Amino acid sequence: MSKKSFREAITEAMRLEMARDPRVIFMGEDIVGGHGGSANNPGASGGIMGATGSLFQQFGAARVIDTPISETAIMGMAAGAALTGLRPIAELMFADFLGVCFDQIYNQAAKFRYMFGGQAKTPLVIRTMTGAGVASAAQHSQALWPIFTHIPGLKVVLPSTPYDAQGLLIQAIRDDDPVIFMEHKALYNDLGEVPDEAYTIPFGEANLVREGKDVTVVAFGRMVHFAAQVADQLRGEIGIDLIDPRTTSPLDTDTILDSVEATGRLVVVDEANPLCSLASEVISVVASEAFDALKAAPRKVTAPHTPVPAAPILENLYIPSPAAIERAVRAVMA
Amino acid sequence: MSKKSFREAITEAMRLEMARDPRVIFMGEDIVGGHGGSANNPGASGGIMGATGSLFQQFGAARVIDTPISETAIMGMAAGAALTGLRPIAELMFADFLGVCFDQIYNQAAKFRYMFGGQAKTPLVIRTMTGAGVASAAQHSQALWPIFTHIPGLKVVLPSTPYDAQGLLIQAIRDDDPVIFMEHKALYNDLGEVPDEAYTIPFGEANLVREGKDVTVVAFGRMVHFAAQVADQLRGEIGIDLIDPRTTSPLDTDTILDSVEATGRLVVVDEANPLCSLASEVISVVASEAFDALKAAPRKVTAPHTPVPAAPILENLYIPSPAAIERAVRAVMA
Amino acid sequence: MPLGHDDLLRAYRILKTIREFEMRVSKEYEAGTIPGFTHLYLGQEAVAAGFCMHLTDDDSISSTHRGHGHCIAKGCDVRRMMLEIYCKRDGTCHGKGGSMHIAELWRGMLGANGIVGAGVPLALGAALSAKTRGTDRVAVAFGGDGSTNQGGVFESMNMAVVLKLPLIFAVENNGYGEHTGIAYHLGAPSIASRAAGFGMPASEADGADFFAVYEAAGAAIARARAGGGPMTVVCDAPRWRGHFEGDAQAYRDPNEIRHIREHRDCVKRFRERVLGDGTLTAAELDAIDAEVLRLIEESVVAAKAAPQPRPEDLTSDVYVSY
Amino acid sequence: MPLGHDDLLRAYRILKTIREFEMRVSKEYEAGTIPGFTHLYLGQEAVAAGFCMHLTDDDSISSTHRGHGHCIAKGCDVRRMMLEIYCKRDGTCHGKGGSMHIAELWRGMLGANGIVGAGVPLALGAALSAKTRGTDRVAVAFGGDGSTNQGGVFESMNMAVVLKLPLIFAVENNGYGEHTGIAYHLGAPSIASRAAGFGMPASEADGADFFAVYEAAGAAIARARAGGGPMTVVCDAPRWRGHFEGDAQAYRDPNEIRHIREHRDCVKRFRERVLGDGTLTAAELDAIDAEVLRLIEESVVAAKAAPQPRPEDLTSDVYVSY
Ligand SMILES: Cc1ncc(C[n+]2csc(CCOP(=O)(O)OP(=O)(O)O)c2C)c(N)n1
Ligand SMILES: Cc1ncc(C[n+]2csc(CCOP(=O)(O)OP(=O)(O)O)c2C)c(N)n1
Ligand SMILES: [Mg+2]
Ligand SMILES: [Mg+2]
Repeated sequence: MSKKSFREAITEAMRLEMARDPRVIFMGEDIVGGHGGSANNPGASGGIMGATGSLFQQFGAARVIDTPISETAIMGMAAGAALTGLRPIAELMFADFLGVCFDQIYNQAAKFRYMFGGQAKTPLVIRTMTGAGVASAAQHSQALWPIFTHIPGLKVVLPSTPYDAQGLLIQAIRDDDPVIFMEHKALYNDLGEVPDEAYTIPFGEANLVREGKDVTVVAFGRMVHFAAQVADQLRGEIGIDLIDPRTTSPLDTDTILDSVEATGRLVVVDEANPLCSLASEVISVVASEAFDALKAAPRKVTAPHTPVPAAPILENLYIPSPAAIERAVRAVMA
Repeated sequence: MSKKSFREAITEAMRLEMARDPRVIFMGEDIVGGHGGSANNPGASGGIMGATGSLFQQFGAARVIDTPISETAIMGMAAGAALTGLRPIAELMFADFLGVCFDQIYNQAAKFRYMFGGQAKTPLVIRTMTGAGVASAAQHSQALWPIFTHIPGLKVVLPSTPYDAQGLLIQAIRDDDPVIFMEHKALYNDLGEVPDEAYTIPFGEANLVREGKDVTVVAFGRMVHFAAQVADQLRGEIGIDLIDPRTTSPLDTDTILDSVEATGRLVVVDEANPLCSLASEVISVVASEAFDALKAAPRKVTAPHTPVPAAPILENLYIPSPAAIERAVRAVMA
Repeated sequence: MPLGHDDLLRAYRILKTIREFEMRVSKEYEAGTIPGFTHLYLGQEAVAAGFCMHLTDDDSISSTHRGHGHCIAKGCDVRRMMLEIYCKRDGTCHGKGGSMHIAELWRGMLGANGIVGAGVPLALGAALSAKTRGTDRVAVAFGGDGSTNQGGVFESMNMAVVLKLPLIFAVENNGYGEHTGIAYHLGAPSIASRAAGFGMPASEADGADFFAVYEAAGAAIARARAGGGPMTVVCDAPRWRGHFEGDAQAYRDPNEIRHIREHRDCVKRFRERVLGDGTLTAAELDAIDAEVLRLIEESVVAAKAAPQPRPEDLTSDVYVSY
Repeated sequence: MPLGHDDLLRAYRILKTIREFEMRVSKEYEAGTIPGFTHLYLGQEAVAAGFCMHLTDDDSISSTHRGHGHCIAKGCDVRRMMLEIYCKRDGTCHGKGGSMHIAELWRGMLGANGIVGAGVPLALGAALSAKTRGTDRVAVAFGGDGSTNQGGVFESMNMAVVLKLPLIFAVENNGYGEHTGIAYHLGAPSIASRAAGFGMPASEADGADFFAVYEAAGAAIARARAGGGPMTVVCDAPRWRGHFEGDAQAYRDPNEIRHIREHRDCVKRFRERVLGDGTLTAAELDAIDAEVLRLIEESVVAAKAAPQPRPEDLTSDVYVSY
């Protein structure tokens, strides 16, 4: 065990798996940096988040591959490499950039296995930075996990802690299906205890972050921390059963349903936009499958149906706040 | 009034608006056809669905523009033309191809107005073919409207009849926001009475297709017909209030909620994949806002969480069937 | 890479198999026995054959919506292909892919593809695999003239040059992207010169002449195997049929089609040449013809009679595990 | 397009305004008064100025993440730009866009853009507008060396040639895409030769020399206005700062930066030339300097003191109607 940041946990997961399995390669824009620059020292930069330069030093240019700004070629190259026996990790610098390469993800990688009648394994991990909170405006702050979750053939991971990040990423790299691994940029500096050796956290198994008997709160990614804050504040007054699904596809509906069977009340917290979102999905599942248990109308707390504004003052209103979560919890208790 | 096919209604909407407003232009791959071919007769082909060659004859090459197979350039060109005073209609031959041009749609066109602080109008219509049912397999059969619906800044239209298609398309062309107009390929040959002159159907106003007091059924696009069939079959036994929202963004939740207030029961039918879908969205809205009215667990009838299979025998199982709808209706009545 | 006797027999068998396969699919499609829509490779046989004769199962190809010929040339099981085109349970993809998604991965056939240009980045990935593992394998990305206007194809060209990958861009210029001629859709003087602008060599070959393709492909592939990096080979190939079966082709002069069928028939030209220079005999070729026809006939009969996919196949093979 | 006295004054004012604007943003950013992240145009001023001097409000430009210079050169309101960079209510975009999304549509400034290469297809659309309406307007798409590897940019090049649109691809080659040098990311011998491969003329200019850019841009724009179609102009432009503010630039030799600052300072060179040939006087230039500095100072003071957006602004202007 040692204290690691979310960022370090991610690098460590890659390092462990690259050391273990020579088929694991890593590619993306500026994940090395410094190629072709006047200082002529590849690795000097180590990625826009400074997380990956050391991998290049350790594993070399054949396995840590800098690319031009060509996301379609990157994602297709990673998918094609996965089809032919490698286990690539491809970085999409910001999830917002999915628009320039989505075809290779959802029409290609996600569908190979089905279209080809079970012949294909596509052990591909797409790591991507996501979320609002650092005043990066409409094109560098989006959540977008509902879009990936909608697509059959993809698995979608949303870690909320360094511990989960490392375990889920190792799982993702060992997984034989294409995985979208979404890293919330506001979490990179979070610290936590993380084992030094490799371990995995299975997909589709939620983490019960707090136990309580009054209200089930399902929260995704960064929102887990906001919800935990509310749970701690309200302790004694209202007992919150706080569930972090950790993966949105597969989604651990069993844990959510069991909890609602016990509490009868549900609040879902999601930083994504509201329409056709995970928040809607969870409420829909619960309304359909735990209808009789529900004692009050479920509520969702999400971003509004707007792009992400640049101004921090607006962005703070955009992101679901602990206060808004508390209001929703009190509303379902009323 | 005259009998027109769905296909003709769409062409007619474009013709009427292009004749009325010189700013309306139309662009896409092979919407004219025949340019540069050995017969040297542009317009000979008139689009892959044979719907638009006559527009070229009428309005000429300056306003009906064939393009190379370059969807990013097409969508960006249309968005840029919309920003600079034209009112383009851009054809994305199959909705499945959104993956090669999504950025121009959701990061650009959809966000201009907000990012630019209200300066922009982007009167852009993207017409696109959607849906399963003609054995076109995984990359030519997708629904994908949940993805567009998720994106703030886009409007999304799903017409189910020739009458609606013409009225909604004219509305879309006159609308000052970017509109995704999704044409279900299995509906193109449907016939219906359609006025000869221009008329509009406002967005966000659902059509009450059948009236009934027992169960609210919300169905999208082609599924409206399957649900209507079930409503007619069950008439006398179970009264179905059948709602066709016609647009998924904006979504007419008022009509849906009013209906559920009366019936207390809800079935949502959507050809799209189930996770983070319109079906989930509607159930979520109803569970949150008409909770007290609900007498039974709402149900959704959707495609499974799989790509679209090629084999017709599997595709028929993939698409929600009238039988499946009937089962869901009976289940919520039980 | 001089072609020995067996090579010539094999080449002819490929050409002929594609030709007869597609003729029969065309006929069956018209008769309404095949579901969905389909794009035939008729007329372009020499391109797939000329490239794939240089490849082994360890090399990879990516293909297009017009993929039957690439599959056959790469050695895919013809009976299972026909089953797949009929969307039957024992087809290459168990009926879930159909005409546009036939793949045989263990043979390095990475799939036909319904998205124009999308196969190219996948072949780039196969080339990366080859290089990363230190092998001399190569990848060939087949694509049409129209596909060369897709952004992902351009990106792949630059990427392949930057990473010096063993990838050959095999462009099949049949003069049309759907119903639009290349004179309209291509802004550059030629596909080859545009590709060369990316910093790789680009050659051109007569796509109706197996021997010309074979030679051009061989040079590019040998170069890639030797670590020389990517290259583009553009083959002029006649498209005998419409874009898809059922296309009325009002955009084409009937004389154009007549002309290419008469003067640019790659099967006929192959036959004439090997008979003319005496490298193969009529008996040898006729024997192959007979075998091929029997194979196709049997494939169609079997495909028609074969069992459908089972209901449970609908939800299988979405994930390895979920 | 010979530059008259007033033109020269205007050009200098643009160069100097960009320079001082960016120097100040850099300083304020370091002081922590500006939210988000920001990419400065320092060193590249001559490119924006050299192009935009040929444009009117009726012409359009699209821009990039490094957009401040393009905005200023196109005539955007500098005070409102600064307000926007501070994300304030009265900013160009009411604080909802920030540094990376400044636009002034009525002036033909179609927006900075956070997606690399994405502005180019938008400029293509502006060029289509210009042509469809039968005007002699043009569009200029600014983009970096790294952006030229994006698929959408290549697609736009072919599309512009096919449709013969009045579009100029103005490439700002500052030698880096983020932390990666062009020697690595570009497979082709040069950006210009690759663009020429698309079937349009491509020229090159010293992007640190306003006069060189002005001339090259003028030729391309005049050609486009006359109906000659698209063209690419590649300008070698030095990037004085890191990719974004706060970038440690370990990938750059400090000598490189020192060298370009000393020898490729476009403002200094402009000054030297116009003073050298006597077309402007030091007094004239100094007067502009003083005005510019005052404008920037006032802009920053005002921006810091200006009101924030209101809560209700969060949900406004998503749609025209909904
Ligand atoms: C991204 C994308 N755009 C459009 C289409 C529709 N489409 C299918 S084939 C085709 C023409 C392709 O032309 P070409 O690459 O020359 O291949 P050919 O059909 O001539 O073999 C088009 C436009 C598609 N499948 N994918
Ligand atoms: C599609 C996309 N990919 C990656 C990025 C991240 N990114 C922002 S700027 C940049 C470098 C751009 O280089 P260049 O075009 O040369 O412009 P410069 O920064 O040098 O002005 C990158 C990779 C992005 N914003 N969009
Ligand atoms: Mg073609
Ligand atoms: Mg650059």
